[in-house]
Amino acid sequence: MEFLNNVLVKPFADMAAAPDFLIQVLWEGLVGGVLYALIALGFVLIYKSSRIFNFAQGIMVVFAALTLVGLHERGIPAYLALPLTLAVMFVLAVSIERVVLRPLVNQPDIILFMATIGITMFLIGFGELIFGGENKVMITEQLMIPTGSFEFEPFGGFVSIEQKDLTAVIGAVILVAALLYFLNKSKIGRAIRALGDDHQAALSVGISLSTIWVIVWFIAGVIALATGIVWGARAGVSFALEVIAFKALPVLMLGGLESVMGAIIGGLAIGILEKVFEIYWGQPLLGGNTEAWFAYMLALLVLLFRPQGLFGEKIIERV
Amino acid sequence: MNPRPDHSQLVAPDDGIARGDVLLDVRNVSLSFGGVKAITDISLNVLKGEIRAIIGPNGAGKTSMLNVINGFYTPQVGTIIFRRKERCSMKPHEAVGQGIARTFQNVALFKGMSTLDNIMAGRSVMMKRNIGWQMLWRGPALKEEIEHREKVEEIIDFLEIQHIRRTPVGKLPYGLQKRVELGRALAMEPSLLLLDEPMAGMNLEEKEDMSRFILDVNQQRGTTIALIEHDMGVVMDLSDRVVVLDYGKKIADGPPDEVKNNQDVIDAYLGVPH
Amino acid sequence: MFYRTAGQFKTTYQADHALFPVRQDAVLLGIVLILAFVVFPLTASEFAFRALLIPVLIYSLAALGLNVLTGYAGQLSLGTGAFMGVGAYACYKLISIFPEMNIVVALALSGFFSATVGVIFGLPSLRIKGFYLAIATLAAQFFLVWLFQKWAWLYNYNASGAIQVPNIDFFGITVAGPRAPAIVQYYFVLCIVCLLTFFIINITRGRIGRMWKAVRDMDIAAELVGINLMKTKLLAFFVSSYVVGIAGALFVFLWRGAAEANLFDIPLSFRVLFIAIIGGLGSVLGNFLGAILIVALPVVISSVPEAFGLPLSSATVEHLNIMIIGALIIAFLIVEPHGLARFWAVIREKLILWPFPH
Amino acid sequence: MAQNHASTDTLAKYLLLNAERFRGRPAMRFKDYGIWQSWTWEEQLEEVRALALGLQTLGLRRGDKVAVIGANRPRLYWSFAAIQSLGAIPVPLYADAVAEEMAYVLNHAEARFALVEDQEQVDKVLSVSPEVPILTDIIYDEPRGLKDYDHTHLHAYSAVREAGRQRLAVEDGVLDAWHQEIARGKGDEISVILYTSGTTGRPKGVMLSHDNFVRSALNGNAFDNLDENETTIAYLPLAWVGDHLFSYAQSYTAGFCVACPESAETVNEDRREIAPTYFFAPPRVFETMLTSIMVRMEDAGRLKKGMFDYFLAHAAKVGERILNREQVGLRDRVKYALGEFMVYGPLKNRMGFSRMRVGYTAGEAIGPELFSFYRSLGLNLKQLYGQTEATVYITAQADGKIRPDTVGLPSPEVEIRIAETGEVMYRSPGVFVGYYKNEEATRDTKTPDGWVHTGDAGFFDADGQLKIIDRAKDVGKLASGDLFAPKYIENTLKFFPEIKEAVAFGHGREFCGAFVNIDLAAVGNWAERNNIAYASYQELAGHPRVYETIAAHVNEANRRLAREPLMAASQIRRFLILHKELDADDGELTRTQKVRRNFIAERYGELIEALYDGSAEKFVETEVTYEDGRKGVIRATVRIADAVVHEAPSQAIREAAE
Repeated sequence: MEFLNNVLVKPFADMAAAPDFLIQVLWEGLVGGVLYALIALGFVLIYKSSRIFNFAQGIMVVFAALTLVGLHERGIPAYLALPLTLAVMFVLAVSIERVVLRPLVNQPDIILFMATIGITMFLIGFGELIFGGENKVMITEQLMIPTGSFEFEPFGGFVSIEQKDLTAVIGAVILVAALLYFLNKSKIGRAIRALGDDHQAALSVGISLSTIWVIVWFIAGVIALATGIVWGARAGVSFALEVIAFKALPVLMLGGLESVMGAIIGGLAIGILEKVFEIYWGQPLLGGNTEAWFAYMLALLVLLFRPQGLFGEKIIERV
Repeated sequence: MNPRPDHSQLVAPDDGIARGDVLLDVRNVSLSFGGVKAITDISLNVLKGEIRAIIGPNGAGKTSMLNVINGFYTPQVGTIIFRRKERCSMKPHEAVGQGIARTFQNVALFKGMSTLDNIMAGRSVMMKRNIGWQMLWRGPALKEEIEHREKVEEIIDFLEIQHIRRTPVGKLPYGLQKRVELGRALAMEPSLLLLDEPMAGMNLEEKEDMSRFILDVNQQRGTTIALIEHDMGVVMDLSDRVVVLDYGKKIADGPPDEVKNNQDVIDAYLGVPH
Repeated sequence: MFYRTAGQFKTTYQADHALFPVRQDAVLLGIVLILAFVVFPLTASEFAFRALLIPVLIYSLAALGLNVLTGYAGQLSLGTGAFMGVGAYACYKLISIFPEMNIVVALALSGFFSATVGVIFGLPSLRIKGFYLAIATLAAQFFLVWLFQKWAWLYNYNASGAIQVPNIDFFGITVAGPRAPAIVQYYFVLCIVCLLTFFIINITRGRIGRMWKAVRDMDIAAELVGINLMKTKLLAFFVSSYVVGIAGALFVFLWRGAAEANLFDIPLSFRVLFIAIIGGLGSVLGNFLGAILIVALPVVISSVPEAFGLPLSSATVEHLNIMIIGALIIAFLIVEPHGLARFWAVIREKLILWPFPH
Repeated sequence: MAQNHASTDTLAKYLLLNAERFRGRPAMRFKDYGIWQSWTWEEQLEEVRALALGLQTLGLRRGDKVAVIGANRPRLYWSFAAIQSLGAIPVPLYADAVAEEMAYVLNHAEARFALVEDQEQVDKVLSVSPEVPILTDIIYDEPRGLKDYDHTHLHAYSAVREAGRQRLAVEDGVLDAWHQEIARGKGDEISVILYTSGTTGRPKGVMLSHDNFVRSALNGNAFDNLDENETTIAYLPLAWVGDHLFSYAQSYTAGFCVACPESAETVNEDRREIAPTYFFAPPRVFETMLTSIMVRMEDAGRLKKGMFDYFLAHAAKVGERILNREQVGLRDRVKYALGEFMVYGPLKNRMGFSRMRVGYTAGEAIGPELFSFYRSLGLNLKQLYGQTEATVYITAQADGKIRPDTVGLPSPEVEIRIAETGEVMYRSPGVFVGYYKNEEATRDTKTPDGWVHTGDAGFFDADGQLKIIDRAKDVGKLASGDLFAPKYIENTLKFFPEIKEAVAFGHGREFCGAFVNIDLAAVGNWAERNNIAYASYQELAGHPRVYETIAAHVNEANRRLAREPLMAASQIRRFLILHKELDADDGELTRTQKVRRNFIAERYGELIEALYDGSAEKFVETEVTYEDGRKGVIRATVRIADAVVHEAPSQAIREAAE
C-alpha cells in the first residue's frame, strides 16, 4: 500500500504542493528536450537523405564545440572562430563524403552504421589530440549570449529561467524554422527530401548525389555546432557530452527515423517527461539518475504498440 | 558403406483424403484492405491430386487468393475448409504445419545460404532434436540431420540441381532460383503446393523445364498443386481445372478447354470494360 | 597451393557434414590448437598473457555470442556490454552466496541469468526491426548499467561500488583472484572458449543455424516455410546472451579481477560489436580474427613510438590510438565489408584454385 | 566355395572370387545424391546376384542377347556380370545412338531384352520396338517419368532386383543353381558383342570371348602392376571396348574400384574428388583440359602468370627427363621441386591427377607437345595402340620407355608383323572370335592362322617401338617401290609451328614433293620481329626469307625422315609454299580441318606438275570463295624450291618383335 501510494499518489501530491517547482522542472525538461530534438534532427536529415544511421552525430556536437573553444583558446576572437568552425564543419562534411560515404555506397546499412562509429572514434582521437582531452568552458560571453537569469515568483514560489537557456530555445526555434523553410521551399531541400525515397528522383532535380550528401552533412554539422554551443554553455565542453547523443536515439525511436516533426516533438516530449520522472519518481524511489534509461524504456514501450514510431509510416508487408 | 537409396521415396503424405475428393474448399471469401476490395465473394475448391490453375489479368486478386489460402491474410468474410477441417485465422507457419507449402512471385529464397541449406530449411519444421543434441552434433541430432539430408538430396536429384548444391542462391540465375524455391516447397512434403507464377521471367526453355518439373511433381509424387500463371499456353497444358479471376471476382471455373472459350474470360483478357 | 583437395571424397553424409570436409582445414586448426595449447604457454610472458592472449580469447567469446544474434539471426544488438555485466554480476553473486560452488558451475549458471535477461530484452524484436531494434537494445544497455550502480545488493554493498574477485580454486588450483597465475587463467579461459565455440559451431551449422539464417535473410519467407519467428528469434537472444554472459563473467573473474558498473558501459558493447563486424558477421572464425586485431592493435600502436624513440606523452599515444582505430575501422569496412573471415575465405579459395585465378 | 585361380576364366567367376578375397574392399562408387555411394565386393556380388536371379524370372536364358544402353552407372556395369553369369550375352550400345541405328543393332544382335538407363532410352527403344520383333522386355534403372507407362513388358530395375532377392529368400537351391550356372560358363564362350561404328557401311558386331577379356585384363594388370588398390573413373561409353576392359574386366580381375561420375557435366569435378590412380582418356580430353588451363591462366595477374610460364618452361626442359629417371643436374632438380610445389602439384590437383599412377591415351594419335606437356608435369602418361578386335591391347608403352612419337612395344603375349603393304598385323590371346553373323568380314580381317589386319600402316623404329604412320589404304608407293606415307610426312612437317598445313605427293612418282601452308600468326610474328613488311598472306608466303626458313624446316624434316629406314626414300625433294591458305570454304579441307588430298591434287594439278617438271616457278590462277560467299580469283607466281636430301643410315630394318 505504502508502495502504491509512493508511486501513484505522492508524486502528484508533490506537484500540486509546489507548482513553482513543477514549472521549473518543466522548463528544465523543455530546454533539455530542445537539445535532444536538435541532435535528433541531425540524425533524421542524414538518415532521410542517405539511409545512414549516423552514429557520429553526437560526437559532431562535441567536435564542433571543441573546435570553437579550442580556436578561441588559441587567440582567435569569437567572431572569427565561429565562421572558422563552420568552415571546419564544412571540410569535415566534404571529407566524410569523400573518404567514407563514396567508397561505401550501396553497402548494407549495418556497414555504414559501423563506419559512422569509426568516424566517431576518429573524431574523438583527433579532437583530443589537437585540443586536449580536458574539460573546457564554453565561450558564452564572447558569443554575446546573455548569462543572467529571469526570476519569477508564481504561486508564491520561485522560478528561475536562465537567459542562456532562453536564448538556446529561441535560437533552436529559429534554426528549426529556417531548416524547415529550406527543406520545403528550396530546390536542394526538396531533393534531400526526395532522396530518402528514390535516388533517381533526386537526381532528376539536377544535383549530384555527392553534392547533396555534402550539404546534408554540413547542415548536420551546423546543427551540431548550435547544439554544442548551447549544451556547452550549460555543461562545459568535453567528450562526456557524447552521452547526449545517446539521449537523442530514443527520440528517434519515438519520432521515427525519417520524420522531422517526429524528431522535434519526440525530443521535447522526452526532455520533459524524463525530467519529471526523475524528479518525482526517480530520485525519491529509485535512487536517481533514471535519465540514463528512462527515455529508452519509454520509447520501447511506445514501439511495442507502434513499431514504426509515432510518426513513421505504417509498414505493409507484401509477399 | 551405405546402400544407395532408391528413388521416389518422397510422396505426398497421406492426409486421409482420397484422390479426387475435395482437399481445399474456399467458400464465399471476401478480403479487403482498408476499404479496397481485393477479393469479392469467391468460392473455389481444389481436388486431391489435381493441378488447379488460378488465372486472371493483373490485379485480379490471384496472389491475394494464395495469401488467403496459406494464412498470410485472414479474409473478413467466408470460410476455408482444408482437409475437412474448417479454419479460422491462423499464422502462416501453422499453415505449413497443416501441409500447405508455397513459392513466391518474386523469389523469396534465403540469399545468404546455399541451395542445400535453403532446401534443408524447408524441413526445419520436421526436425525436432533440441539444442542440447544440436550443440554436440552427435547422436540423434546427427542422425536426424542425415535423414533429412537424404530426403533433400532426392529433391535435388529430382530437380536436377546437383551442380549448384553448394552455391549460395544469391549467385544463381533467376531460373535456377525458381527451381530451388520449388525444391524448398517440396521439402515440406506438402499436401497442397501453391505456386505463385512459377514461370514468371523465364525463357521458353526454362518454362518447358519448369512445366516438366511441375507435371512430374504432380504425377510422381501425387502432390496437389494450385498455381497462378500468366502464360495461358502453359496453364492450358498443365492444369486439370482453371479458375479465372477478374477484379477480385470469379468469372469462370472449369476445364481448360471450356474456360478458353468462355466469353467473359476472353473479354477480361482483351480488356473489355465492365 | 596448400589446399590440394583431389582425392578427398565423401562416401557418407556423416563425412560430408564433418566439421572440416577439407582435410587441410583440419590440419590448420590442429596447428592453431597446438600453438594455443602448447607453444604460447611455453613462450608467453606474463604481460602477453594478461594484455594479449586472455583478452583476445574473452573478447572472441563475447563477439561470438553477439555474432549468433547479429550475424546469424540478423538482430542488431548494441547492448552486449550490459549482458556481459549480467553474467559477471550473476557469477559474483553466485560465488558470494555459495562459496563452495565450483567455478565452472557458477559460470555455466551465470550464463542462464544473462540469457534470461537477454530474452526479456529480445521480446521487442518480435515487433521491432532494424535500427529501431538496435536502439531498443540500448535500452537494455543503459538500464542494466544503471541497475548495476544502484542495486547495491549486486556488489554486496561494497563501499566502492565495485565487485572484487576473491581467490577461487578449481580442483585445488587457483584460477581466479589475485593469487591466480596467468598461465592457469589462460588455460582455463582457453578450454572454456574452445568448448563453447565447438557448441556454437554445431548449433549454427544445423537446423537451428539454418532457421536463424532464414530469419536473417528473409523473415517473411522463413515464416512461410513454417519457422516460428518468435521462438527462433528468442532462441537466438537466449543463446547469444548465454555466451555473452559467460564471456562477461570470464572478463571479470579471469581477467580484470575487479569491476565497476561503468566497465560494462557502451564502449565495451561497441568494442565487441567492432570485433564481430571487422571479424565478419555470420562467421565463427571472424570473431577470433577480429579480437586479435582489436586487442593487439592498441598494444602495437602504443609500442611503435617507443620503438622509434619518439617522445610522445602517454595521453597523446592514447588519442592517436583511438584515432587510428577509428580510421582503420573505416578502412577495413571499405576494403572488405564482410570482414576478416571473408578475407580469409577469399584467400583460402585462391589457395584451393591455385594456380588458377578463379 | 574355394575357387581355383586357374579355373577363373569368366568375369562372373572373378566376382565370386573377389567377394571372398576382397570382401569389404570398395568395388564400385557412384556419385549420387551428393555423396559417393559405395559398394564393397561383397555388396557388388549381392547386387549382381539379385539382378541375375531377377532376370531369370523374366525368362533370360543362356545364349540370349541383352542390349545395355546408358551412361556409366553401377547398375549397368552390374548388368554385364549378371547377364554373363547366366550365360547370356550383353550387347552394350552407344547411348547417343539415334533410334534408327539402334534398331539396326538390336535387330542384328537379336536382342531379347534391353536394359536401359532412363526414360529417354526407354522411349527410343519403344519407338523402334515394332521393327525389332524379337525384343520382348525392357528394364530401366531410373524410374522418373515412367510411372504411367504400360508396364506389361517394362520393368523397373529395382523391381527385377527385388524379384531376385525374393527368390533367394523363398526358393530353395536358387543360390546353388546360380553358382552352377556360373560354373557352366567357359572361357571360350562369347562374353560380349561390341558393335564398332565403322566409317562406312553398317556397324559390325565384334564377338569377344571370356578368355579374350580375362587374359587381356590379366596381361594389362601385370604390365602396369595394377592391383586392388587402384581407383579408376568410368566415363567413356559402355559400348567402347576400352571401357569394357578398363572399367569392367580389369576391375574384376585386379579387384580395383571403379567410380562412376554423377553426370557427364560433372566428370571433371568428380574426377578431382576421386583422384583416380589409373586413368584413361582419348587425346581430345587431354587437349580440352590443357586449353582450359591456358585459358584460365590468361586471367591471372602478371606476376602469377610469369611464375606459371617460368615453371612450365622449366618442366618442358627437364620434366620428362626426371620422369624417365635420366641424369638431371641438382639445380634443375631443385628448381623442378619448387615448380612441383608452386605449379605442377596444384595443377595436377585441379585436374584430379594427384594420385594418378598410370594414365593412358589412345584412340588416335596424340600431339607430341600435348603428350610431353602432361609428362613434363610428372604424370606417367603413356600411349597405347589397340582395337576392339584385339580386346584393346596391341602395343603399349612400358614405364621408362616412353617417346611421344611411337605407340610403344608389343603388349604381353602379342605378336606383331608388318605386312608387305606396310600394314600392321597382330596375333594375340585377345584376338576376337569373329564378327557376329558376318563370316565374310571375319575372313577378310582374320587369317586362318589367327593374324588380324589392323588396317593401319606402320613400322618398327630402331628401338623396336611401333610407329603408326597412316591408314593402310592411304599409304602408297613411290615409283621406286618404296613406301610412301603422306600423313606421316605431313605430320613431320607440321611439327614446326611455322607450318600450318602440308600436303605431300609421291604415289607413283619418282620422289616426294610437298605443298606447304605457312601459319600466318607464327610467321607474321616472326616477320614483324625481323622488320619484314607484308600486305597479305600471299605476299608473305612468297617472301624469299620465308622460303629460307621453311626450307630449313623441310631440311630438318628430311633429316628426321632419313633416320627411319622405311621413310628415308620419301624425303621431300621439292616443295612450294602455297599462295593461299587451304580453306574448308573452298573444299580444300574437311569441316574438321583435315586435308582433302585428292581434291587438292586435282585443283592444283598445274603446281604438282611444276613440282615434278623441274620448273623454278609457276604462274597460277585460283578461284576462291570469300567469307561472304562471293567468288574471286587469286593470281600468283609460285616459286618451287629444292630441298636437301639426307643419307639414310644403313641399318637393318627390324621386321617384328617377338
